[in-house]
Order: sequence, then structure tokens, then C-alpha cells
Amino acid sequence: MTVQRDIKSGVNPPTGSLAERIRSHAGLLATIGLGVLVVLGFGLETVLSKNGLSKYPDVYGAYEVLPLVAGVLAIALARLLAGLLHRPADFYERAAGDLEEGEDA
Amino acid sequence: MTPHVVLRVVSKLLIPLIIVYGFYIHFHGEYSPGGGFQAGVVLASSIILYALIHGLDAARKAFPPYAARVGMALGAFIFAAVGFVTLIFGGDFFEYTVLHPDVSHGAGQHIGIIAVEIGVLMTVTCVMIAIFYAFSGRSPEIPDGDW
Amino acid sequence: MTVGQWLPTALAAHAPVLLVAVPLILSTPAAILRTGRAGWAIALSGALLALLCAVELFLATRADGAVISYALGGWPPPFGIEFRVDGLNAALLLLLTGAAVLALIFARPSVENEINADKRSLFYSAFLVSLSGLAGVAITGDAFNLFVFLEISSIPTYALIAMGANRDRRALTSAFNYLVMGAIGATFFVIGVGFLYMATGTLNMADLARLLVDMDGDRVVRMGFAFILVGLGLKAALFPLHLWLPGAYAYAPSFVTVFLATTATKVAFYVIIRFSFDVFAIDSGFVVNALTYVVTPLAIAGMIVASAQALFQTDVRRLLAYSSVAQAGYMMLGLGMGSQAGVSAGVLHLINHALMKGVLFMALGAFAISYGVRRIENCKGLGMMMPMTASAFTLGALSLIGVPFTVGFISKFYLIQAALAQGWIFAVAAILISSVLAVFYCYRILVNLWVTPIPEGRRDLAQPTPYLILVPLVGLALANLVFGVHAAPLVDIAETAAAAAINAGTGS
Amino acid sequence: MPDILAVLNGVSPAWFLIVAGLLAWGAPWSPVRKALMLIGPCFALLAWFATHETGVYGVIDLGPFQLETFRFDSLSRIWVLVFILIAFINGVYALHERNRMTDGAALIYAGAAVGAVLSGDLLTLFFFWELTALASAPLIFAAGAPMAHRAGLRYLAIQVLSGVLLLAGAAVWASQTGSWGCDAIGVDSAAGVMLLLAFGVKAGFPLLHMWLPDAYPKATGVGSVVLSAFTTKLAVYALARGFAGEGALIAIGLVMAVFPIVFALVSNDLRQTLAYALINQLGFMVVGVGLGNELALNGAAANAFVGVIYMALMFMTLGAVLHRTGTVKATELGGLFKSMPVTGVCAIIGALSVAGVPLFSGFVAKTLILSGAHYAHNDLAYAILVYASAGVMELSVLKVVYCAFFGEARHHQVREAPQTMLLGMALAAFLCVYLGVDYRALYELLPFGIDDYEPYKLNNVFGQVQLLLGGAFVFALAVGFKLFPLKSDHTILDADWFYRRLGDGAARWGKAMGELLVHAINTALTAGVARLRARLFNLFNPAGALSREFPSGLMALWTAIMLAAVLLVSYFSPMS
Repeated sequence: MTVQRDIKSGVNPPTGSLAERIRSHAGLLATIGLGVLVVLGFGLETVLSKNGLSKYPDVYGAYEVLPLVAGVLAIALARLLAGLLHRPADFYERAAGDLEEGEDA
Repeated sequence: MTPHVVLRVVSKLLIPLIIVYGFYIHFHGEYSPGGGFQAGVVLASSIILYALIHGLDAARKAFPPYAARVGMALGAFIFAAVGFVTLIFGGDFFEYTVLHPDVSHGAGQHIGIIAVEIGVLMTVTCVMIAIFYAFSGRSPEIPDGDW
Repeated sequence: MTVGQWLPTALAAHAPVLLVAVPLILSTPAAILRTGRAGWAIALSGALLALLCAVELFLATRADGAVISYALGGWPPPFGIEFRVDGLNAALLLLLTGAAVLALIFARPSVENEINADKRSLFYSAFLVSLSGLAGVAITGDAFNLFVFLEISSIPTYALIAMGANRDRRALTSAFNYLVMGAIGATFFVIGVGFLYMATGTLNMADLARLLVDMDGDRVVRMGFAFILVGLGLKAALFPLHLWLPGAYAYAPSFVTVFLATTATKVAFYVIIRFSFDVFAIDSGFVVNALTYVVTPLAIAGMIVASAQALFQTDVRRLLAYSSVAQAGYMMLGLGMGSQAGVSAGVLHLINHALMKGVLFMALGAFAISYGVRRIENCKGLGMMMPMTASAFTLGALSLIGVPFTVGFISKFYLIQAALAQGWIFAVAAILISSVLAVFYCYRILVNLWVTPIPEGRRDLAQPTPYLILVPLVGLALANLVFGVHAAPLVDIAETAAAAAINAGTGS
Repeated sequence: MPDILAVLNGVSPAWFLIVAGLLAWGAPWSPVRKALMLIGPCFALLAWFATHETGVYGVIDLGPFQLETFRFDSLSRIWVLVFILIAFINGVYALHERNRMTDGAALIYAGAAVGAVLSGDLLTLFFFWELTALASAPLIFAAGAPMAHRAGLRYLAIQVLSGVLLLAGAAVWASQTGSWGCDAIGVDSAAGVMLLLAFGVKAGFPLLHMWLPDAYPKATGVGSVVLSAFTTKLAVYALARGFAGEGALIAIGLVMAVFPIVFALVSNDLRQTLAYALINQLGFMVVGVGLGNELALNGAAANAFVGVIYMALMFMTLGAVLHRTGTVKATELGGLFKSMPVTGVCAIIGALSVAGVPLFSGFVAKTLILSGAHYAHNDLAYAILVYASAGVMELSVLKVVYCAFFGEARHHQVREAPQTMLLGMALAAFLCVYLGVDYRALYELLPFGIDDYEPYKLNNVFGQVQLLLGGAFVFALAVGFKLFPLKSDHTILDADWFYRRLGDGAARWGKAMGELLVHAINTALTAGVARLRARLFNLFNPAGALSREFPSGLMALWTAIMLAAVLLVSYFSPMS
């Protein structure tokens, strides 16, 4: 069930069913939806409770921000790591002699 | 060998003497230096001398290798059998005194030692000869090209 | 003399000498007879009779501290030759004769496969002489007589090893190597005995022990000890004096390897115990120092270096031979501790090692008969082709590694305990390192046995394993398991032996 | 039925699995093996149910010591139950596979793990500990490639080493305390440290973890499922037994919970990603054990229980993918949801469980540990766990699901996974959901009673959902802006570099140097006897066969050296 595109005309069909349009932009929509939900969550938390709607009454602050920070941090670190420790896929295999010169994994 | 007349004659003279001397050493071994071991070597030397002078084939005819093999075993058998005989007579292993009732003169001892020494003599003689045969009769098993 | 509970009294009274004399006298008809089958029957009956005597002696010495003394020719001990059996060598004699019987059962198919028909009866004859000599070494109480028996056992052994030349001509050089080494070892031993005789004027071991207690400072005695220890260390393949062993084990006929691996070095090891702990007083400073500063480091070096050497072998039997050197290191380590617990662990490992190496070499013999397998990579797929034999081999290998519920574990366990009691953490570490190496070299074989598929064309060569091999093989393999779970009997034997070795030396 | 249960009372479930495994190993007929793989766990389960009373059964008397093969108590029973369950599920999952080696090995492996959990003393533990190592290695070897062979060897070496450490530690422990009992140990003594290291190797402690991402991706599809289930959870059990409340474990666990995230993000092999996620999971449990309060220990147990199931589920889905496409590399997969919808749904359920979404099993377990950290007033641990839990773990499992089933479709014309695989996955997925909803069933199994604990409180659920949404948002953004580090097929160096390259290089160098040294010594030693040697060589050399034999001259020299040594020692010994 792939979307039929009119290749000869060189342009995407201007119209299509709503479902097809959603499907082709699923990623974007999901991202926007998630962003809205996150913002809503923080809003709800601020509105609903004095101390924040924390899991525990004695833990203050919006620790729910952590995953956002952490996620960004982790991805940045991972990119750094990939840059630093990046080796060809058959690195060990070649070193151990499983693969000869010019042979693929 | 035919030209060596002197050697042949002398050896024919010497060999019986060597054999007799061997037996002399053997039977004196019981109370003076000597015994089956030394006597066996002397006896074997007579056969070896014979082989040196008259050739290995002649020696093998005179004293076949099979006899050497049997002699070796028989000698050892006699040696061990004496022990068993003393057991049968009711003594300990190699307790020669039980072989003869005359204990005061040690007759049992004499008999036992002589018997044991006969076994030793046979074995030593035959082993020496067998070793000589083995070395002198050996032909290379591996052709030169294979080395 | 203790009256036997097993044989008729008339035989029981002479059991010590019969144990040695029966194989000796039976070797003569075996040498004269021409057929291998008859030779085999004679050899087997000789070994069985010896086993009966050993059982008798073993039962008789079970009583606490019981010692059987047999005066040869009726001459009383300090002057005449004495055969002396206590808890230590009774166990060894049982092991020796038992191993001989099992090896002989295995021998018939194996020898028919490997030895020329006209040599077979002589082969069995030589074996009987060797057995008689080994039994004599184990049983005699006279130091010089021990040397004589040592030679009696060694000379046929050289010949037996050289018989392997049918399959591999390297057997000849190995036998020659062993001959030179064995001669050196025996010479050293007899020089040592000479020194002792010079110092004490006696050759009887019990008498020596009594006299040597007060001669601690005598340098002649110390010289004697050094020569005896080195000479016997050579015979027992103490690292680095083991160089004769890999070749001898690898190229000898299978049957000879089975017999040698289970008995020959064990007997030399027994003599070392006898001299270090019984004849020389273990509380003498020089014995303890020699054991601690020479034997122990060498034992540890042997455990690790020989295991590492085993790792790189391509010939299965050579691999196991190096492993034997390493295992001899374990026994020496127990000895080097100089404690009763150590000796007990060493003796236990001696027995257990005989059990596992018996299985391993027998299984290799079976492989060799069916497929001519010698090298590790040739073992491929044998697990599927010969499941019984391969399973027995696997069990032996597991035991060698020291997996729990096998005898190998029990003796390593006791060895570690003895080392800990001594506070020798380094010894524990060495045992563990050596065990890890054992895992690897066993693993190399086991993977080939079980994991790799059967090579093309091998299936067509299949022959059933003869029952005469399967019966002793499976029996030994089960013994590895049974005594691994129910360890008490062997532990008891080892402890009795250690007690006999150590208490006898302190003048009792 | 009661009769059967009465008979089975006090019989260790481990034996059923091991015997079934041995039979399966020997059975040449595939249907018999498959039947055994289902019947064995069933009987084991019966035995588990039959033994009502806690206590010690199956004592084997070995003379000097006694082996307790079946210690059934509140701590061990939950582990045993989940091991048996996963053995059964794996039996279903593996029905399609025709491999004699893995069938038997998986069963024996499961039995060994059960036996290890049930062992009451360190010796029995050692035995089963090594058995897990030996039985699991074939699962890696069965994959067949030389890479798998080498990885299996490395895996086996490390596992056996762990066992050796365990035995050594146990021996020292026993010599110090006189007891072989497998109870609280503590790190006060050398023995304790050795045992901790032994457990730590299997639990994947940082720097000891490298075998995990090294070996698991190279196992067979079915093999990695079983591997993920037993070894590491067994180690957590051992830690809970011996080192509950050990402060060092908190720090270790926190590191384990955090560092794999980064590696999981960058590794291209999805099974390796999962292996890192598994280490992260283990970090949670180790923290729980380290905290040592009842809530945290319960949390560790609950996490182990559900963790076994959902990690197995994740590995199963990847196994199915591997079965159909032949690869699990992120760069070669994508868009499989269309062709393998059921597998995809199972993967999503597994991912939601891993992430700890409310109504899934991960949530009810993880919240216990978080509460435990909170009640222990360990705020740092709490914060780090939150970070590790919701935010970033999601990154790794989301990555797996996204890369395999969504994203850019690659050209894989594949069918849905075989029915039996689907059934196995469905069973696990059902358990994931069921335990998340009927959490009381899980809590009743826990070692300490927690009737009053309620995971589904508004603030708890809300907070968790917020965390997850945040994590998902970041993931979505990263993917959308192509910031996600998914570029090419590559290897990322981890601690295994130390032995795979550095150690390997050092070994090669050492070997070469050692050979040189031995050669030099030999040359020096044998210079004097070289002539004799040459003569002997000429005499006894059939085509150089002697070249590998040691000449007697060398040995005579050794003999002389040793004689000198003994003489010196004995000569200078003092008189006693």
C-alpha cells in the first residue's frame, strides 16, 4: 500500500486522502504531538500543584526535565564517542585473522 | 676365512678352554669371587669368538638364536623357580636351608645358591649372545635414499 | 605377620613375595611361547594373581598402623632383604596391579593392532618383567634392592616404548632418550644410596630411618639425600626433568602409554615420599628446605609451564603427556608442603590422576585402533562415530579439569585445602591457573570431538570398538564419577598412606 | 494430581531441566527434542509448585562436606519461577529451529541456572555456575561463523574464569570461616572481594561487562534469547544473596545504568544495542541490591523477574527479524512493520515494558527500586536512576524498534515470522502486559511482603508518563533533524579492546619474546654439548623427526643444575 506518485509529471499529486497525507508526514506529526504533550505536562504540573506534581511530596523541582537534558546530552556524547572510537565494522575480525585482506565480513 | 688357518686352529684350541674356565668361575662363585654373572659373560665370549673367526652363520648354526631366546627365559625361570621350590618346601622365598635337612653344614644353602646361579648363568650367557647376534646381524631397515 | 582374610593362609603368608615373583616367573613362558594370545593370557593371569596378592596385603594393612614384614630367604631384616608393606605402599600396590589388569584387558585388541605378530608374546613377557619390577620397587624395604628393582622395571620399559616404532619411528629416539635419562636417574639414586651406606652402614630402609634421626648434621647424609631426590625426580618426571616423558608417552604403543601413565611415574613418586618422609626424618632442616625451596617452586613451574606447553601441542597423546607433567607438579606440590595434609592430597591426586589418565589414554587407544587418530584435528566428529568412547574421554577430560563430581575435583580440593592450611596462597593461585589452562587444552580436543562435523569419508571407515576396550574404559570412566561423588574411600586410603609415611619416619 | 505433587515435593526443578537437556542432546529426532523442550520445563514447574514449604532439600553427603542442592526460600523461588517460565517460552519459540546442539544446551543451561539459584552452599553454586558457562557456550558456537567461534571462545574463557574466581573465593572463605554456606558474605575479606568479582563478571560490572555486548550479538537467533535470560540474572541473585546492602554496589550499579546508554546509541548491531540496554537494566538491579532495604531488594527481584521476560521478548523479536532477513544491523533494516506486523507489535510491547510505561511490567518493577532509593534518602542515586530509566533507556529501545520496524524502508521482501516464533513472542508479550496490570500477582512472589505498596498513584503515573514523553520527544527530534548517530556500519571500541587488541598484541609480543628468550637460553646451554648433539642428531634423525624431541644432553644439564640446587639448599640448611 505505497502512495502512488505521478512520476511522469514530476510533481506530487496535490490532493490525496487525509490518511495518505498523514502517513507521509507521520514522523513530523508524531514529533509535534509529543512536543505538545510535553509542554502540556509541564503546564498541567504547574497548574495542578504547588510543589509540582512530583512523585514524592518532598522531592522538589521539575526533575522531569531531566530526560530532555539527558537525552540531548546522551546524543551529543554518543556522537562524540562515535567520532572517537569509530572503527570499521570488521575491525576485530580482521585483527584476529578471521578475515583475510580484501575479504568481506 | 679359509686363509686364516692359524686363527682357526688357535680358536679351536681356545674355545673349549674358555668354556671350561667359565664353568670353573661359575662353580667357584659360591665361596670365592665369581659366580653365574661373570661365568655367563665368559661363556658367551666363547661363542662370540667362534662367530668372529668362523663367521656369523656358522655361529648361528652352532648356537641358534632361538636357543638363546629359550635359554634366557629358562634361566630366569630357574632363578624364580628356586624361590617357589623353597616355598613349597615350607620355607620363605629363597630360604635355601629347607632344601636339605643337613642344616649344620649349610647343605641347603649350597644347593640353593648353585641352582640359582645356574639360572643366572643361562640368562647372562644367552643375553650376551643375543645382543651380539642382534648387533652383528643387523641390516639397515631403511634404505639409504629414505634418510 | 597378619593372617589374611582373603587368600588361603598358606598363600597369604607369602603374598608380598608372590606379588613380585609371580609376574617374574610367568614372564618366562610368555617369552618362549610363540602366539600372542597365549602371551596375553599368561600376562593377564599373572597380573590377576598379583592383584589378588595386592588386595590381600591391602586388607591386611587396613588395621591402624599395621605393617607386614617379609624376610627374603629367611634372613632377618637389617641384614637380609626385607619386603615391607604399610598403609602407603599397600595402596600403591593395589593401584599398580589394578591398573595392570585393566590395561591388559585393553591390551589384546590394541596390541594386535600395533605390534607385529612375532613380537607379541615377547612384548607381554617384557611387560610382566616390568610389572614385577615396579611391584618390587613399591614393596621392598631395602634401599639397594630398590635400585635393582628400579632397573628391572626400567629396562623392559625401554623396550616396550621402542615397540612403538612400527607406527612411528620416533619411538626409537624416545626410547633411547628415556634410556639415557633413566640410566642417569638410577645412577644418581644408587650414588645416593651409596652415600647413605657410607654414613650409616646399613641398607635397610627402616634401619636407615632409625639411624638417620640422629645424623641431621652429617654432610654425607645430605649429599645422599640430594642425589636420591634428583635421581627419583627424574624418574617421576619432575619438571624440568620431564623431557623424556612426552616422547615416551606419545610414541609408545597405546597399551604401554596407558600402563606407564597410570603407574610408572607414580611408583617413582612413591619412592620420593618414602625417602623424604620415612627414611629421612621430615623434621630435618635440609629435607624441609629442599622440599620448600626446590621441589615446590619446580612443582609450581611445572604445573604452569607444562600446561602451557600442552596448550600448543598438535598430537593428542603429546598433549596429554605434557598434562601428565603438570599433574605430577600437583603431586609434588602436595609433597613440597611437607605436611600430612599435603602428602595426603598428593597421594590422593596420585590415585585420581591414574584413574583419569587411564581413561584418557585408553580412549585415545580406541580412537587410534578405529581410525588411526593421532592429531587433534583428526578427532573431528568422533563424538558421533564412537559415542561411548568419546563420552568416556570427555568424562576423563572433565576430571582432569577438576569439574565437581569427578575425582579431579576432589584431589584439587584437598590440595587447595592443604595449601590454605599452610597459608600458601600462591600455591592456590598456581593450581587455579593450571586448571584454567587445563580447561583450554581439554577444550581444544573436546570441541573437535563433539562440535565439528564428521569429515567426508570417515563414516565409511567405521569399525565397532572392541568390547575388550569398552569394558575397562567404561569401568574406569565410571570410577572417575563414582569416586568423585563418593570420595570417602579414596580419601581414607590417602590419609592412611600419609599417616603411614609420616608417622613411620618419626621412629615409631 | 495431588499425588504427583506429593512425589515431586522436595525434588529440585533443576534436575528435570538438566535431564531433559541431556536427553535432548542425545536424541537424534527433532520432534522428541522439541517435546522435551516443552515437557522439561512443565515438570520443573510442577516441582516448583509441589514444594510448598521453604527449606533445604536434596542434600548430598560428600563425606567432608555436604552439598545443598535445593534451598527453597523466599528469595530463590521467584528466580526459579521466571527461569522455568522462560525455558518454556523459549521451547515454544524455538520449535521451528532444527539444531540438536542448541536444544539440549538451552535446557541444560536453564537447568544449571535454576540449580545455581537453588544451591545452598558455595560448592554447589560453583558446580552449576560453571555448568551455565559450559552449557551456554554452544549457543554461540552454533551460529557457525568463525567470528562466532572466536566470540564463543572469549565468552567461555571469561565465564570459566568467573567460576574459577568463585571457587577460589569460596575456598578462602571456607578456610577463614569454616563454612561453605552461600549466605551473606560482605567485602570485608579477600574472599569476599574475590566472590564479588566472580559474581561481578557475570553481572556485567563496568569493565568486566565486555563479554556481554561481544558475545550476545554473535549467538544464534534462539541462542541470544536464552543467553539474555539466565547468566546475568543469576549473577544478580548471587549478589542479592551475598552482598545485599553493600554500599559499593550502589556506585557500581549507577555506572552500569548510565554508561551503556551511550554505547547503545552508537552501536549498529541491534542485538548489541539490546545487550547494552541489558547492562543498563542490570545496573538498576545492582543498585537495588546495593541499597539493601526491603523495598529495593523487592525491586531488584521484581526487576529480574520482569526483566528476564521483556528482554527475552526483545531478543525474540530480533531473532525473528534475523530469521527472516538474515541481519540485525540498523543500517540494513527498516520499515519491517508492514511485512511483520505481529512481530512489530510484540517488539513495541517489549519496548514499552523496558521503558517502564504504566500498565506494562517494567513500570511496576522499576518503581519499586526508585521508591527504595527514595526511602533510603539517596537523592543522587534517585536522580541518576531517573535519568537512566525513563529518559535514555527509551532512547535505546526506541532505537531498536524504530530502526527495525519503522523508518526508511529497505528492500526486504520478507514474510511474517513462523507461527511458533509468534506464539513464543505472544506468550512473553502477554506476560509483560499481564504483570503490568495484575501487579499483585508479581508482588506476592517477592521475597518481602509489600501488601501496602501501590504503584498506580496519580503522581507516580503522571511523573513517569512525563519522563517517557520527554524522552520520546528528544528521540523524535533527534531523528527528525538527523542528529541521531546512525551513519554507517561500524565497530565502537569498548573495554573489550583491552583484551581483543591490547591483550592480543601483548600476548603475541610476549610469545615472540618468550620464544626468543627460550631460544637464547637453549643456545647458551647447549653450546657445550653441541657436538655431541650434532652426532646424536646425525645418528638418530630420520628426516628431521628428532627436531622436535629434546636432546638428552639438555636434560642431563638440567639434572646437574637441579642437583646443584638441592645440594646447595640442603648443605646450607641449619640443623634442626
